[in-house]
Amino acid sequence: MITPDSISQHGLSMEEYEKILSLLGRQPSIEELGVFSVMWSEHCSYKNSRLELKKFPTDGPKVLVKAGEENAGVLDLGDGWAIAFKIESHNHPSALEPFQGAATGVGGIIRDIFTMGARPLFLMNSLRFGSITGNSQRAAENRRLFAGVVAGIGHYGNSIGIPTIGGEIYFDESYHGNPLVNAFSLGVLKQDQIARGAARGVGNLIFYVGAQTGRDGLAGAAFASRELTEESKADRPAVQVGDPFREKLLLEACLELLATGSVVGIQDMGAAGLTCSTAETASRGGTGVDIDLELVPKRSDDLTSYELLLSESQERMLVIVEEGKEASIERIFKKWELPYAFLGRVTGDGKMKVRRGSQVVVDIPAEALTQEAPLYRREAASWKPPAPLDLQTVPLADPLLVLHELLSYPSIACKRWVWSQYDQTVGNGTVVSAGSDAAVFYVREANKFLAATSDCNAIYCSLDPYEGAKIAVAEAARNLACSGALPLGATDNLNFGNPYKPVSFFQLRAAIEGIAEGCRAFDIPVTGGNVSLYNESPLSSIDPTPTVALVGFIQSPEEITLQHFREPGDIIFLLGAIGSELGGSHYLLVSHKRKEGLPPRVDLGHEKAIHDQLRLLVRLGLVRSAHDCAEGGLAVALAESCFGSSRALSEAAELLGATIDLGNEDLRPDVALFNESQSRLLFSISPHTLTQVEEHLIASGLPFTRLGVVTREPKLSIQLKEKKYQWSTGALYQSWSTSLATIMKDQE
Amino acid sequence: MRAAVLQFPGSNGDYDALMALRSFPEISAQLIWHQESSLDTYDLILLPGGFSYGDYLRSGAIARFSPIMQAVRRAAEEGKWILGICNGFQILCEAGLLPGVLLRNRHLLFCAGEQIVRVETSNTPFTKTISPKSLLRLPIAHGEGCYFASKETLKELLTNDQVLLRYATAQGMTTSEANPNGSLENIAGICNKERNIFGLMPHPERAFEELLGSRDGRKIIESLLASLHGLIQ
Amino acid sequence: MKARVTIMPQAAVLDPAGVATADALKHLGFEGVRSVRIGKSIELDLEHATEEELHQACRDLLSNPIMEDYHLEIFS
Amino acid sequence: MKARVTIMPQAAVLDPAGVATADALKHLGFEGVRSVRIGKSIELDLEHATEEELHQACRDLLSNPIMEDYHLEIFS
Ligand SMILES: Nc1ncnc2c1ncn2[C@@H]1O[C@H](COP(=O)(O)OP(=O)(O)O)[C@@H](O)[C@H]1O
Ligand SMILES: [Mg+2]
Repeated sequence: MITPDSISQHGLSMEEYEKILSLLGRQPSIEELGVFSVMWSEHCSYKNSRLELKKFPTDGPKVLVKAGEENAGVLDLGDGWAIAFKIESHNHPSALEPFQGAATGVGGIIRDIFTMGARPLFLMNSLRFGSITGNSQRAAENRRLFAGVVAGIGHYGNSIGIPTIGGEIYFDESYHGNPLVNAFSLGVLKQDQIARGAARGVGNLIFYVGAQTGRDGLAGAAFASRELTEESKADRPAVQVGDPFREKLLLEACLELLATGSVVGIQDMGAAGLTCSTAETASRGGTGVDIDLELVPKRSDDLTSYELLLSESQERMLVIVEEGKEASIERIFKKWELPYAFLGRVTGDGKMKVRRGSQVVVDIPAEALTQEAPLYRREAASWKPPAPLDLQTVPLADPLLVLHELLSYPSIACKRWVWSQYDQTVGNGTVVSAGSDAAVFYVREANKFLAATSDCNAIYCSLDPYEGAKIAVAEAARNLACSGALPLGATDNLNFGNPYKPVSFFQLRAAIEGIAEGCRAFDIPVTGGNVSLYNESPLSSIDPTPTVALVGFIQSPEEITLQHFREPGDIIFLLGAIGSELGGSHYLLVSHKRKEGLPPRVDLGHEKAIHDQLRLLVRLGLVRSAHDCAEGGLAVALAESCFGSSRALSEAAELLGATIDLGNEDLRPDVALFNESQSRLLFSISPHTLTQVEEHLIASGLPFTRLGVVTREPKLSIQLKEKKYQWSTGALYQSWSTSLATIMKDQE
Repeated sequence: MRAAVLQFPGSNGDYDALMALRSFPEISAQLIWHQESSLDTYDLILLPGGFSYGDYLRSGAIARFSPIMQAVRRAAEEGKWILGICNGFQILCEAGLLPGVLLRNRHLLFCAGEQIVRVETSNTPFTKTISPKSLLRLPIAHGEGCYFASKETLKELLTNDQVLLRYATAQGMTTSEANPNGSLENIAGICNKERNIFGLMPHPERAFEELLGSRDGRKIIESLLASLHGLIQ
Repeated sequence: MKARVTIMPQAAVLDPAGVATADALKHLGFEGVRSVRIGKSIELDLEHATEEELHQACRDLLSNPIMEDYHLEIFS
Repeated sequence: MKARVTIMPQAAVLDPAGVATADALKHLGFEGVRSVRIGKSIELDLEHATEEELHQACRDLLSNPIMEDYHLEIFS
């Protein structure tokens, strides 16, 4: 019996229930109610965000599959090759069980890529945790989550043999109790082999392949679309456990299946499992499906129809096979020792029909679940910009200490403790992995070089979501430029609080508009992404975190550029202005415990001109190193450039120094050294090309400063008017490189 | 030289190994599925890295029962060269073709990065053309790479000059800081008494071109090629 | 005092290691393998601890209560 | 038939997880932690198998005699 209680337990509103009644013309069964509830959840239907997502630019000459059409967008890579990439969140499962939550997040995004027919080539991840420093219970809890998430990501990627080559991690109190775990994957495929998630051809066969169904993550999609409360922790479903071994078999089997040409449609069973995959394939194919739950491979026989429909067991796929071709398909399932079953057929009546033996348990028009899902435009709070920072209220901290504090602050410190747990080199394509601005990967089969990065400064977004989101795109593009790459496309993960809170909805809308603006400025399409709402810690919503991952193209291996200074005597330039904006800066946060002010502004046209100028110099072979200025400003960027790429695990990094003169800038030293104004990057050149480089820079009309020179002596010295600040790069390196490992050693 | 790269369910270094071997014009290399039963036509049998059968019970424990392992055993007895990399090393130990075991890394974390290893002896076909004490830069990536053997076994290994590689610093010192996983005496790779089976934790197949950061992995294959010529002459 | 804690994955939770081992046993010729579950066995040797303290340790440290059940035996 | 196999690392073998757990217990306030050893507990549910066959499986597959000892209990 359907009661008001069961309706609200399913996260459906009364109006939504009315709509179900009118769509069906009768009362739904409990199974049908479950099906509607997950299909109309935020996670599957994007009911609170879809109208806003339409603002993204999604077209472009290179777009082969657009955002929203399939599991992941596909872009033309040239010469008949294409790439599929996407980012996806697993925030709530990771809050409950960090290791498995993160691991299954990685497993999910890998499936989204090979569902497109692409072989996944590499992974990245974007993570946020509460503060991990200190002896408090909270810090210990955040360390536990951090350690578990990193180990879980490593476990899945390392086992399946896909290298994890980049990402980003920030720590901030706003994520206490609600960490963010966003995983990215990119794969390569032949353009004529793009697989579709559609059930086409009446009479074709529907196969289930992969792990057996259990009670895992029951109604997880609905769960992810709610706030985490103490109660939700109590009524939680069985924790999903990832099985990378099974997924590896599934991956190889699916690519082999798709190569036969007998598969007309394929869809992973992710959120809302069997329900979502059948409803979506039918809806995309304009067809219906008729399946029998009795045939589903099960872990235990007492699973109810409701549970079978809504289970989120991992490592499962739905495959639609051309009638008559089943023998060749089954041979592949058997070779890879995968459980499989023939569940039913594609029908022409547009219905999602599910039987259990002879009994019909679900009979719903597929379009009712997808096309007819409710769409809302929530109320957005009105907004006024934060007050600009009053510098008078900021006491001048000693820059000599501040630089050490910033470099050892976990968000800025070296992330080796993390990436040494990730296999970065399996696959023989990793050219530059974690530790420089963007990761660079050689797609051997296509003979192309790609760069990838993900970025989001959530402090900026919390102070000004529109400007902050624009900056996320600008910064990602800047990282690509510093690696020698031209942006190709974007994928985004929108991590926000409860959309019913007007402030959260405003943030979501403004961030989408900011990303859209940013992507238009760089002339790149958004090829897909993910929305994660209801990210609430016990205290409040998380800082809005619209993570942007960009993929770029590098024309030739000679143009791959690293952030580290190369040779003593090389000349260092700053491209862009010296800047003066301290609002929302890490200096303010770390040294003054203040998260306030107006974050830096970005002029996207100017930003792009800066990138184009750098790329021009790179193309001419003039750039020896390039690094963007981000958190911690110029001083941090300079220090990091001195650190050299430390290669072997047992080998100290080669340290260089730099002698810098900022001239007669009339700025407070903290402002000059640590401001986070945008559109700035450092690069170094060989002295004999100086005139050539300067001619180019002058001709560009862009602001630039010749800052100084790289030195063999490992000292960073910065002259500002008559005052000189000097640090030992060895000591700076010590602060930066040992911080995370030291904090994590105190774990437990 | 004819080389077979074995593929177990869960192997993931198979294509890397194939690619590395095929970068030598004088090698013809092929993938061999674990269900096959013959390896008669090959000079070198390579067990690649990965996580065969999920490495679930113990790394390599389930793979050693694969049908192809009978053929590996026969090939070993015939004196053919067998090279086990990472998970391949673990399988060879589990199968008893190499002494000892690989335990979970001492610090309990997976560890990946570039590692320096010191070559300890030239007295094997795998290291014939590498002078002892020379250093190689090779990637590592493993969670269970801590080599362990009983006192007696270790003594035998040392007496018979069976330790081929040790983890070392850039100066060639085998210090504990240079040891990424806590392995006994910094051992990174060993051979059997007959010297035709070599197991190592680092990944030479990921270090075969400048683009990937190191070419040092080639030296092992070059050694084998030189040894092969020695055999034929 | 000596104690042993046996920690097993909860019935509803997937145990990939158990599944792989069950398959391996079948390959080895065992027929009718219905299930294999793999957990941990922890042997503790302590100077002193109350039973309640040990239960506490089982819940807080040794097992992961959202996925595992534990069983405590105290020997002396 | 149901059986349980308990597999423990041999005394001479490093058990870093056991050491780490012992340290964590000390942090939790347990005094006089003499040792913690962590092994596996495997529950088998089979249609039929002889005791000898099970011992065989323990030796060949479930444990590695170089580093582990096993203990087999058969329940029914
Ligand atoms: N923030 C976003 N920006 C652009 N596209 C999005 C975003 N969120 C979701 N999409 C697109 O909507 C489609 C459905 O996504 P999703 O429901 O997350 O798929 P899945 O269930 O496979 O994870 C995908 O094509 C995805 O890329
Ligand atoms: Mg999907």
